[in-house]
Amino acid sequence: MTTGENPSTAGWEPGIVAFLCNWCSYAGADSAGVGRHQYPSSVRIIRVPCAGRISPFFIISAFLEGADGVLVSGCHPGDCHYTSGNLIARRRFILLKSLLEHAGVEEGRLWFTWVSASEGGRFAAVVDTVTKRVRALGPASCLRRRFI
Amino acid sequence: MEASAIVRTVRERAAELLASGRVDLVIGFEQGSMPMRAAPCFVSDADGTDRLVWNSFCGVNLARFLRGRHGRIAVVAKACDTRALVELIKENQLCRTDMVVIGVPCAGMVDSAAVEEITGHAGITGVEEADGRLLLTAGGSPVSLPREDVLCRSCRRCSTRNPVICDIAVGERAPEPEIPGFLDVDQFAALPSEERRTRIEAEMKRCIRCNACRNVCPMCYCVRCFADDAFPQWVGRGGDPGSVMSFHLVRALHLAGRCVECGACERACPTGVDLGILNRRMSADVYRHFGYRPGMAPEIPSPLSTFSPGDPEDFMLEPDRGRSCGCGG
Amino acid sequence: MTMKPAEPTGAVLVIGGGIGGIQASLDLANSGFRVYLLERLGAIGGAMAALDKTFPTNDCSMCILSPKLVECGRHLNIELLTNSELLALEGVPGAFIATVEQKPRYVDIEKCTGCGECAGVCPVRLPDAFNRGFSTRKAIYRLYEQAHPPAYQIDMNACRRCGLCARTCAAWAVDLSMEPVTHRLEVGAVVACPGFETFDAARIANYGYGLFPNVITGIEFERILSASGPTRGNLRRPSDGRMPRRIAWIQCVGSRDIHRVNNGYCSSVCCTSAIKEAVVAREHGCPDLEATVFHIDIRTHGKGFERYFDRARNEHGVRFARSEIHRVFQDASGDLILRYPEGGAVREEVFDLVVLSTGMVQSAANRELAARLGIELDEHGFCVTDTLSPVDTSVPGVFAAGAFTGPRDIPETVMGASAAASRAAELLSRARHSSTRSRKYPPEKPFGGSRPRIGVFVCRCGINIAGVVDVEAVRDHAAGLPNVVYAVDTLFACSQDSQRMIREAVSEHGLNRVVVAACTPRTHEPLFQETLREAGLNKHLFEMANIRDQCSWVHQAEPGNATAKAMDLVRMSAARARLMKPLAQTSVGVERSALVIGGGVAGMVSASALADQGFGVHLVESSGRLGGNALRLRSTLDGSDVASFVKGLSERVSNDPSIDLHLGAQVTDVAGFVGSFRSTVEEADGRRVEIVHGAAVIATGAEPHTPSGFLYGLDPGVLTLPQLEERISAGDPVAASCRNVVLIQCAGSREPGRPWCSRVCCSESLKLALEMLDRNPGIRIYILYRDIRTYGLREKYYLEARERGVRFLRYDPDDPPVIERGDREGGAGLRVTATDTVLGERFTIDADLVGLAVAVVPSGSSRRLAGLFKVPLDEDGFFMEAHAKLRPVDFPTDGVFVCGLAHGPKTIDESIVQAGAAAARASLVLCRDSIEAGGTVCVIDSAKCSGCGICALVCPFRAVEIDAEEHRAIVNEALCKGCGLCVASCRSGAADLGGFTDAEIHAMIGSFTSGNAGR
Amino acid sequence: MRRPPGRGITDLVERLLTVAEVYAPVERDQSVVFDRIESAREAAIDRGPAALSPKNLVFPRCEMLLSSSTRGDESGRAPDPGPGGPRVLFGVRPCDARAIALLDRILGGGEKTDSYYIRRRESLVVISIGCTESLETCFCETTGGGPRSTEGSDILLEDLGDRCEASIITEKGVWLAGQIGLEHDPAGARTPRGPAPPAGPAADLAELKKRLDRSFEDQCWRDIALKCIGCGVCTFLCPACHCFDVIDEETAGVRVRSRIWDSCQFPAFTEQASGYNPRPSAAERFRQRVMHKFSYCIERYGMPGCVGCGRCVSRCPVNLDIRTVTASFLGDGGEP
Repeated sequence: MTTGENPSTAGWEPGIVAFLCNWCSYAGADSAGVGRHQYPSSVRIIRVPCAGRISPFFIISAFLEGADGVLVSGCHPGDCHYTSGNLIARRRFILLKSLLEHAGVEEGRLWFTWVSASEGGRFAAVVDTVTKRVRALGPASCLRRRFI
Repeated sequence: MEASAIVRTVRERAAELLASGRVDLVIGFEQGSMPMRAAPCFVSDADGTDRLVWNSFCGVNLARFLRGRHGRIAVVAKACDTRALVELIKENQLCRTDMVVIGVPCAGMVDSAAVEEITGHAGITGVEEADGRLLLTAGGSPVSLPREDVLCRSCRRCSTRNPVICDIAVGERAPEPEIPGFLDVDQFAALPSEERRTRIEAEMKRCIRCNACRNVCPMCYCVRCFADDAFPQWVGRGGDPGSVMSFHLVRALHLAGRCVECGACERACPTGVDLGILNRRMSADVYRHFGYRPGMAPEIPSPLSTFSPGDPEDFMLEPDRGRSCGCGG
Repeated sequence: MTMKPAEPTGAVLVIGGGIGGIQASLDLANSGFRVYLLERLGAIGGAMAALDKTFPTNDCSMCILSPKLVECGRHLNIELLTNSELLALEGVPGAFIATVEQKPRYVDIEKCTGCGECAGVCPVRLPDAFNRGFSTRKAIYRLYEQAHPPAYQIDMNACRRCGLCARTCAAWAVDLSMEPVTHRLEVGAVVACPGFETFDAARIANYGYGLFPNVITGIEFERILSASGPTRGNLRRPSDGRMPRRIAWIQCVGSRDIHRVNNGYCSSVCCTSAIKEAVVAREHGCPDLEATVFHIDIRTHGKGFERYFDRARNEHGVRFARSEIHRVFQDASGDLILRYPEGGAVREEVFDLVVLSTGMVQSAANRELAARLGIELDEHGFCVTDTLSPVDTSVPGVFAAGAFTGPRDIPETVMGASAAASRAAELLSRARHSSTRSRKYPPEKPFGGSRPRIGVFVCRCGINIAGVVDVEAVRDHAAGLPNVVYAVDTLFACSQDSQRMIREAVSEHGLNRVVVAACTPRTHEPLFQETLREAGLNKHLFEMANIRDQCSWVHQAEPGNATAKAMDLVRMSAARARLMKPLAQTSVGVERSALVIGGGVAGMVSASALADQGFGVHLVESSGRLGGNALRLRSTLDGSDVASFVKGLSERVSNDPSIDLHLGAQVTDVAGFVGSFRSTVEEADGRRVEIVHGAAVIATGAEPHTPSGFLYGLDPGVLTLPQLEERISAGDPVAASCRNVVLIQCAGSREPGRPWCSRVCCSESLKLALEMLDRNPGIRIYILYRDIRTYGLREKYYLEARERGVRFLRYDPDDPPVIERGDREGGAGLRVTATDTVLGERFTIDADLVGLAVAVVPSGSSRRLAGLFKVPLDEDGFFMEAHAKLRPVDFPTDGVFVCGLAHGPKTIDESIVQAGAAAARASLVLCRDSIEAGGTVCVIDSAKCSGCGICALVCPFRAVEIDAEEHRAIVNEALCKGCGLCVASCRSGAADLGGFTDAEIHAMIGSFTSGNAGR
Repeated sequence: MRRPPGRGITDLVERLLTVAEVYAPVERDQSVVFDRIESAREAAIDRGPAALSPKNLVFPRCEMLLSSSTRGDESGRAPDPGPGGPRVLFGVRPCDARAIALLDRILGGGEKTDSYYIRRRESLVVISIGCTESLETCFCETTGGGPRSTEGSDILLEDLGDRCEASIITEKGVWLAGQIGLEHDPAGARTPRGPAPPAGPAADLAELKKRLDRSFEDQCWRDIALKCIGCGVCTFLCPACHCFDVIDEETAGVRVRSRIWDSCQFPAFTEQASGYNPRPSAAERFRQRVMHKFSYCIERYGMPGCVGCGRCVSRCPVNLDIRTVTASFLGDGGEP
């Protein structure tokens, strides 16, 4: 994947919605702040109690409402505050990602990862990677609502 | 067993069940208002069982009609109907003890639109079946077609021809096909993303949101479908293509691990949307990742209600993967 | 029974802010006692905070610890005394006076917002002790990123008193004139969990620690692996920053060593720790990383550890070499050379990094503490406790837990801490709730039908936010949003002034929702929610936008983008706030009695602890007799008299009026939930009685495995260890007159069908061997083993046995010992043949008796009971706790607890500790009048529910059920933890989560874009 | 058997394209729908009846009524101003044209006219082609129409191969004919063209209405609707169905009010805010459809709400055939 900018979208910055579980990944984002890990300003974080709370609707809705990328992050396997929410969610995520990409949402728009409370650096690296990839893809159009 | 013999047996068994009071209702098929049509029918007394038929046009999934009815019900069911029954039992929608399954082996259903296409829309006025062929009267002249050539898309990739649950078996077991795999899915997936998108958008553009796919589906039984819900309105009801696509995406996700691939939705669609293009992706993933085939065993938990520690994780972002390694480049 | 003071003080002093102290504090504070938590350093967290992952689940240490830090830090009844030391303890149990000196922090904890501006300007840089010197910190610093309290502190030894920090701090929190403060605390009891230090590896000069940069200790390696550590989780070796490809672990550095250092004990955790480090290194490092562990024995005796070991070997490719390494050499490139015997020759191998698995030792500070408490220590400085009252110190009223009492891993520490909390609560039960504080709030204003009136408070956080984000612009953006009737910015939203401002704004502007745009809700939401409650608003009408951690701190160079993002976040929060509703809390009554199932030692200890704490107990034992497996034991390895202990305990349990004993009885049905279970007990006479109880403790024990093979059951000379012990205790003449006895270890454990270590057998074998030697000094005893696992302080008996001539012969599990009938004259002799892997020789022993150290296997009743209580079993069939590390006696299902052998193999003292812990945890339920339910819980719209049951299937807490008659899902609010897993699983939109509703999240998603046309 | 359109037709289309936007049946993804064409070659006159009726042109499936910004700026959009110039709907069957005549009476006439409909309808000229063949599903004659019905058409063509014959029916037709030099060919109307195709038995609609009105409370509806799955295929494909819902939607600060097709077969169609539904089951809903078409429409607009195009018959997923239902009411006993 190139990181070169599409000339028609030069200066354009993607809008990315991130759904983070409260106990690990949101805390990881906090750690990124505490550790002053700088990362692109593209991400808008929505806090949920657990990765298991993240319904496919959230992700599809984010694309519908104009997100250029979506990032989902929960606790590493075994760390789930609610025992197994992240693992049940993982099954949902596999299918959702596969389906969206099957339907033509470009690979590189939807990201799943695990970030723990102490991984501030990792969180910043995740946002960095995701932003680069989404930026290279340009604005998303596959699901974005356009009234006719 | 000849088709006519199957019909005779179905009628006899249904009549016995009703006459003996073992069931209050038999759900099966009757001859439709035109050739190449069979319609669901509901028979509640033994005299009415003569209406029952069985032919290559019984494509509707009758599992759809059992929910919400009182009393004991017998259902004339092909393999995919029984697979839907299994999932519905698992999901507390039906009680196994309240149903009698009259199981009929199935060699695939015929796609009447394909027949019309092949016969040049000449007007089919008669149809009979013998030896794996359809003997048609098209535009007044006899035409003979191999059934194999005009099977429904879903039937061509069918993996289960015999009822999974059955109380009364009618006919001889059909030979089970080799599981054909997911060649269609893989071929489609091999296309560039942009082309997949164009193809799927072309399908979705035809959708008129009439809800036939959803309403005919045995597994779509929500009291209120998300698509009709206004608060929150996840998916718009208007015409924006994103919402239409999202409706079908969410429906495919809701059917993941539950879709028995009966093809009823595709047959019902008035504009011929290839709904399998999404649902098959889910079937392939559920089978490959979780080893699950819907409707095959009542005791196996639904794949999205559980997890395995070894579930795939390679789809997830690992920002340090490769980066922190100083020796691999 | 504990002698109880008549009018005790309802407060407890907990010493040590590690995981043990934290657990004890939370257990006590949550069961009606006031707690003073004393910590020597500036923040709590202890050793666990420095770990990367925890074995055997590889959980992130910080992830599981930090919620506890926050809870401890915010608890109304826990007073944190950081930088503090105990000076003296006077008085009697129930009424101590503790004198504590708190050293100055030079930063006001109340004022400091943890922003770190001060450290930014501090000119003094020094090695960071928390990262073991691999990174630097400033003179004004925080112990680690997630430290609690989050306030900074000044290291006055390093400070140059330049005053830059004080001038920079916008919160005026730095105060260089602070003086030490002495507190006189009235407490009824003391729980000491001061932890351990790691052995100073430099004491063994041969390893080159301190000389060779690439020789590091395990804890240093943990810091290198840690994402928040000096290398941000990138595996690098210190000398040249290269990623190591070959890493060696050297075990037993400073442990099991009476020659180089006088530490004859085993540190118990290092083997599994090294395995964890090796596995994680292979995950973090390069794909072909070679990990080699040099060890004496591998001691993976904990629950699930043996599987962990197996996986490390078989799946992760970690190499285990049974060799003691005596010296490490360094070459010119900084690589390290190890020499060790292999197959009769000496092999030389080069490594990039050597990790020394240093043991646990007791510090001088802890010795000093013990002296001030007046408690007795052993030769190594560990606190002396009695095997059969394992958390009691030599001073009544002073209890101890964790590594202070001997090498312990995290769950052992947590259990010990809970058990110590239970002992303190038993002593002080009359004073429960007498010293605690509670808050009173005005009644909530009526809410029904009111239009949203949102107040937005934008925090400047000194310059932390305002230095980057244009706070005025954010405020003005907020003011223009729908339903926002009031928007204001404030210097520090968390200050007391601001709380008053919020309260006044609520009443003045009729606000019915409040949005604070500031820092993270994870730490600050409770504070603002409290303010809302004080203002008469439901606490769920509050929402936070995190414009510090997510904007100003991470986009420092892009003020424009940071401001735009802050506006988006505020807009999203306001969109959500518009839809927020008050969430009701309901109360569920609590029956103040417990059902304890199992009348063995664990069950009896748990029952008597609960009774001593003042609760009613129903003790159900399926056999006709109390005592369980302990009836077969006469004494412990250290000679404690088990028989009289069990006798005494049985009598005490039988005679206690608050314990209702059901012998020969069985639990046949369980209904209800935490606070009000209704269980049916079938009595010995077939009568069925219903028992209402608030909590349940499962202590149904385990069974010895009946071995197959080894001529067991075919030859009277082959016995299991319990049988052998009975024979010895009974003074059996054959046992008394034997010449040769062979004890075979791992007879049924650590093998395919039972891949766990049964933990007790090595010690039991030693106990019997020593006892037989006592009775018959001429006897020759052979112990055939795979690894000798006399972990912790038991190691000294292994030494003793070797000194007294017990022969230890190691066999290979692929070539197990063979027992045949011997042809010796004069009786039924046995012939044992095996290969000694140390010498590589095959040998034959003519034995009079063979003792088989048989596996401990789960009780046959476990599965049935697990079904009744809807609690899980692990893959081996033992009860599976809620969390292997931090909830070792809990289940995911509230109100049900486990202890003793039912949970996994363990020794009698460990069972007693766990039983105490289970009592402590159960008391948390029982001490309350009611359980608060509701709030952030799942709600079902039954009009939309079709009863498919996916919600009930996925719920980890069994909080959702399908009503059989209505055919709809119903949620038990008392059990629901609000994770929302069921909500996202529900296809019908029938389930929703209070506080995180679909509509709220949809509103946030819908307003995330700035709405620029053409975006 | 189908035959391709004669040269006369293609010539005509080419001429139409020079003066107006032309909408004609075209093949899109293997099915025939009405869409704008740029050349005569695109018109798929020979591919059988269109899967979807042409009503989308005057009554779109989704139509924006108004839009606004939620953020106080001017980022909202004005609704679609409608067609700029004349549009020709070419090649419809007489039944579909007849349906437009019904829509005109409902949405475009009387006291309550629908300005959105009228805006689209006024500029539309309808050119139908008389049917020379019928399908099993056709029953226009049962509903009072026929293969050469002129109702709703501005011009009715007869395809005579190398030429076509035109009956110019309305003023609009005259105008358009003038634009393209098409002459009224009254002689053609008398040219014998062989027997008219059979298209369902003629029925006594007055008698049907009478019997339906009598059967409102009859139990038979329950049995008839047993197999109905409550989808909207019949109503959405129907060229005459015209029920709609008005919805508000919002994204990225733009709020839009639109109307979308609705169906009396959907449970939510009559569900009230309280949750009460006066048509709680498929029986009441199916009855409504039949009553509306064969009783209420006749009563109010003087023609049935069904033109016998047969789309609902051929596409009903469960073969719930409205012909069978109406026939059963007209049977001997008067009730099925």
